[in-house]
Amino acid sequence: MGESLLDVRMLNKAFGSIVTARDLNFSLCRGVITSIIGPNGAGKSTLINVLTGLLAADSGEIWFQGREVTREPIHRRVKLGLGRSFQVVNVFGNLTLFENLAIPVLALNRRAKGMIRSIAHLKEVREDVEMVLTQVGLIDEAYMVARSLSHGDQRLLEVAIALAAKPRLLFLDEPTAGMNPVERSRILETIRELSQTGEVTFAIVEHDMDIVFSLSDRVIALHKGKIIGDGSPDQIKMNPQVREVYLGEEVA
Amino acid sequence: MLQSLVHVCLAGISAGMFIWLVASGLTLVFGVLRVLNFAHGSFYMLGAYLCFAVLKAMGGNFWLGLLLGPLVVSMVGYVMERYLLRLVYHLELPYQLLLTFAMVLIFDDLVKMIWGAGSIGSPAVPGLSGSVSIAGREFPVYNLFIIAVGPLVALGLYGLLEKTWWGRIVRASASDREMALSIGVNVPLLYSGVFMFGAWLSAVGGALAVPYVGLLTTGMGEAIIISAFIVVVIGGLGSLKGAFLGSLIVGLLSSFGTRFMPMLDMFLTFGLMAAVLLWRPQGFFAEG
Amino acid sequence: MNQYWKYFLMLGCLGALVGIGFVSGPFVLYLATRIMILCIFALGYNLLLGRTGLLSFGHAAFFAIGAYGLAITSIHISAHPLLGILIGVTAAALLSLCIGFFCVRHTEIYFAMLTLAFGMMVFALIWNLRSITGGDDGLYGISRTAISLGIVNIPIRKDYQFYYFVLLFFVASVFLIHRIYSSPFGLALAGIRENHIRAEFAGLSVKAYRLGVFTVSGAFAGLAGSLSALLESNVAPFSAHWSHSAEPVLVSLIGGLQTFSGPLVGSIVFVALREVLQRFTYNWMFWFGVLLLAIIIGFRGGIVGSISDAFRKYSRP
Amino acid sequence: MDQHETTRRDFLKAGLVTAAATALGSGIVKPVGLWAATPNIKGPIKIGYLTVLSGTLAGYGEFHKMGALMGVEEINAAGGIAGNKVELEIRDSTLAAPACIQNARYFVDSWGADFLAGVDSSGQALALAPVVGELDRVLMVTHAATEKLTEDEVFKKGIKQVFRICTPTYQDGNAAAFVAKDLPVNTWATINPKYEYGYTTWNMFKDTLGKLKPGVKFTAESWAPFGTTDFRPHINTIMDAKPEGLYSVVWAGELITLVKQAKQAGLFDKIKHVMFPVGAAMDVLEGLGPEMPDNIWISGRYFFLYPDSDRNKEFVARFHKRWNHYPAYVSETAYSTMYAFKKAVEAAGSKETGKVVDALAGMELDSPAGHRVFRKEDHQAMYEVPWGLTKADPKYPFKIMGKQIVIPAKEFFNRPPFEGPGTHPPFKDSK
Repeated sequence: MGESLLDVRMLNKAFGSIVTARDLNFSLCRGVITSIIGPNGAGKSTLINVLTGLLAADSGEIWFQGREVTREPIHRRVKLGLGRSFQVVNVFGNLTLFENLAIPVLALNRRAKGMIRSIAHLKEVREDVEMVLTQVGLIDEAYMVARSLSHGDQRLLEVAIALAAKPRLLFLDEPTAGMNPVERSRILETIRELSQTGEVTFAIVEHDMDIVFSLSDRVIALHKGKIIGDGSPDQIKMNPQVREVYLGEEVA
Repeated sequence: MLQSLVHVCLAGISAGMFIWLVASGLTLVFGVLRVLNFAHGSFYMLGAYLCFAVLKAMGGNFWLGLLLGPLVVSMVGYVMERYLLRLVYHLELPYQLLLTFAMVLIFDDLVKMIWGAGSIGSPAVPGLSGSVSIAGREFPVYNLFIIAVGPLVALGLYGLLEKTWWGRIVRASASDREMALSIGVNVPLLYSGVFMFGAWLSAVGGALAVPYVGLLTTGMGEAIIISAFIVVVIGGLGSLKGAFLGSLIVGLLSSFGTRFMPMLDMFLTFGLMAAVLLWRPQGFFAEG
Repeated sequence: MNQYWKYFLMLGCLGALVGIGFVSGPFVLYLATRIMILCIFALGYNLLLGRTGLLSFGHAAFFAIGAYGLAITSIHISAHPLLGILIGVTAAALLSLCIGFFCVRHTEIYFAMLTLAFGMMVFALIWNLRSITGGDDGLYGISRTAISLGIVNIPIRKDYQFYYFVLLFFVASVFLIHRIYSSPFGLALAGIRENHIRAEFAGLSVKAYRLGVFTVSGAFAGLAGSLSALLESNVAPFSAHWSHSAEPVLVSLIGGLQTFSGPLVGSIVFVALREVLQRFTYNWMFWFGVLLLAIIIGFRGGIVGSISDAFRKYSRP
Repeated sequence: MDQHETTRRDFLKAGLVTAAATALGSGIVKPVGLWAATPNIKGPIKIGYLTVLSGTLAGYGEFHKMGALMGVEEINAAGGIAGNKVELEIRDSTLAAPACIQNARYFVDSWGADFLAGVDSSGQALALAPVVGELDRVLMVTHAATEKLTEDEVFKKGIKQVFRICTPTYQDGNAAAFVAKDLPVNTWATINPKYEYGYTTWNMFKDTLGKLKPGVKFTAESWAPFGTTDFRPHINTIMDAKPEGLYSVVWAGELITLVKQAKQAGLFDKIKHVMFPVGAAMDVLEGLGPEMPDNIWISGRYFFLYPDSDRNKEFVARFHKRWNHYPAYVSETAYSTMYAFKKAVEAAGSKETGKVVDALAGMELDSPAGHRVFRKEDHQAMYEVPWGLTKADPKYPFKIMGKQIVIPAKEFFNRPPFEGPGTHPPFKDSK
């Protein structure tokens, strides 16, 4: 395995009596596409929420690229390179695609903070936005309002917003949910391409086991806030515990 | 000193109960409809004026006025909810506030057109007009009556919401609108009902305030609505228990403030409001 | 093509505004000055309400601080109007920074209530600090002395002179706020309004931006307050009352929250409507309320929003 | 039926009749006497009236309106001012300064008013004074009582366009002290409005009474914010201090509330001497009816049973017939304002502001409230309003003044230059 990007140490999170993370310890490494699986209510989304800062951890530490970020606010984690997408469509509905992507690009660009200069005059911003739009294949719709896109395109835009913030580690929360096969293959292609450049490392929560096993280098299985399996897709397929609580259910 | 303290407390409690009568309806409406109703103070004013009008027309019977006046107001509330508010539930907060604000202007001028602009003196309530001596100082029987009515209204609301089928529906929709819809609650009907009930409560508050304040004026609703807002916020928006205790606190605070820290007055209550919002936005008395 | 029309329209408006100063009677001048001041107040306010989606009931406090800042400067330090305005605006910006620091923790109704509470605390302070603020009498007799710029003195005492003085600030404010709308900062605000969680995950410090826009809009409220103190030659505590904060809300909603020019149109409608209604009826509040209802229900995007929607629909097919 | 509409329509009708009459009359009847010599007065005389017609105190505006309308109707029926018809327009100026200023500017700059009158709140009056100076129109203040208006704005700053026809705070503070000095009271307390009017009158009362009766003590103050509906906490403060006398300039509806709540608390049994400087206002007397206790000292800016002159009796009778109300003090001041304008314009032979100001300064006016003199220096009308003890009278459904004390205006009105010795009462020459 390569160099470690994210380290989680003794992480705990509970809502009343429902435990969603219990003494979790793991690391995510650069260039390794990791999938997090588990039955509904296993704590996958909560784990992403805690790691990216939407929820505060009850205890434990989160380290990102050698820096502790446990108490850092969301936007600072994002700037350090910790990005995410959402399970449900979560875009800036009334803004154009260009503007949707300009927001994260500008957030990173120190010179682009001003109140006076028009965005239209910031050339490097436009180039960055257009690059991401091209990457996800939405360049032709750049000046459409996000709300008017198809569901699948909105999901793509969702990923594009996350990408525009230039993440080192990107959590995708069910990126293919609600997509048709064409859109699905396009987004998987994009993930593979980006992963190969080595700039972005992906961590994916996904229900579709075909995608999980074809895409991932590594799979972490969660159950009731605990890791019950961790390894290559083949190892996980063979893991008796995982089969019992998760795959077992599905097979049955 | 004891006499002084007893009476400062009594004054505070009775002031708090007057606010509670208005704040209870405001809280209920906010809890279920999620609309902060500026015109709630107008219902208070309308309740007072209509009670007075019935009282005049029916030969001076206050109780009849108290019975009929607020009923008319709840009908006004129905019309407002059914034909106006319903059009803006899906809109943003400013639109809802503005709509109720426009209603305040309309109600104020309507009252002026019907009853004239001057303030109207109102008679005392027979049987409750005297005073009793408490700790060596006279205290109005009427205020003792109000001090009793406040908790009774609170108990009544508690019973209604906790022990009846209707109350369970109301609480369910207050906590989750979608869920209420999905289990087949007639939400529009429920909203109308709650709004009418809130308007009725506020009107009762207005009708009951008049014998103590001693007069009716256009614009009497604006003064009380801000106190009620403060109470609703301190209690945690939408919590009736919180609003009841909040009313007591605001009443006592202004009574003690007037007596012992006279220069602070408004600053105290608004300061408390800000403090609660900053440190316990879910309300002073919310669990957890 | 569209762009040219916009410029043409803008030039036309500017020409008309300059023209008003030449041809109008004093009352129209006075009303026009008042409308421009309300525009500055409302445009700044709408950065917060329309652009960022935050409803404040405390902006009257910043308006009042701007006005009192100018009045106190003019009475105790120097009657130079520019110095007064500078101090008024700075004071308003500082106060909104302080109050905003606490308020931006919340959104929606909690934010509205928090700003209401802080605004009314400022009102209570102004009311009670009689030796500084003159209590409920306020400060009066503020004179519009000439602006001395070294060798030249520019008089602003006469109505038309002051009209042009305010016009200058008006045009500058419109220009500035328009730039803010199309700037990165302005886009970030729109993003926060649309989806504040997504905005945070796009790397924006939502609280910092909210505080920023709160301060900017507070400063514009202060500018409007200073100018209004000069116009009316007095300042009274009720300018800090929450009901005065409702004015820019009304104006923005009438004109249209999501449009840049909404507050401009709204201000004209608001002032003119009241003035005209008063000529026909003593019950102007009633009719004003009825018209407000009609606007909320009939023109949901405000006047400007609805018209441009209609225009778009008309021109598309 | 809506009251505004009727009054407005009646007013329009009256206006039309007089307009027709003057139109006809000018053809047939030649102007005679004094007016024949004043050709420089042209067209109608327009009077813009500023008062509050919305909110809690809208009732005051109604009383203003009744007096002003009646004055104009009478004057027009008798041939107008110097043969010119009088036009009156009333605008809701609320209690806030900006509305008042906007309306004043509308009246002068757009409607073409020759005169301005009215103004309810002190803050409005002080804010408006410099504006009428700029607009150069005479403003006759009929209600706002702050002494700063005449002492500072008119006398010190020289805004000579401002006049005041009602009594200022001297009546509430100084005159009250003259009454209080003969009462067997050594400790006084107050429940006063928490704004300038309350602070000023209480300070005046304390200063003047302290000089008139050295050794008298002021033991408690409780300040009630504008719009107070529950005076119980304030009453507690006062009753804890156990003073012998209570002084309160709380006014209008709030005074009704205060009296009712004080009565319930037994305050009038414990404190025998109570003074309400604005207690003789008609809205208070009528609003309280028999509930006003007996033997309370009350006063106002005018009381409809004083003076016992034919002029006053006729005025009250006509007013009652016209409006089915007894005239409130603002009705009298509004009514007399119309006559003050008439007299001044006819004396000046012009409606030009400068000339009217000269005519008004020092002018004497015989009015229902008695003989008024507009003091030259500060343009304040000097006239007497009695202080009296409340008592029931079978002729009226409310309490009236029984025993009355009238203090001559020159004994208790502050005198120019308003600073230094000999400018504040008591004065050496008056004993």
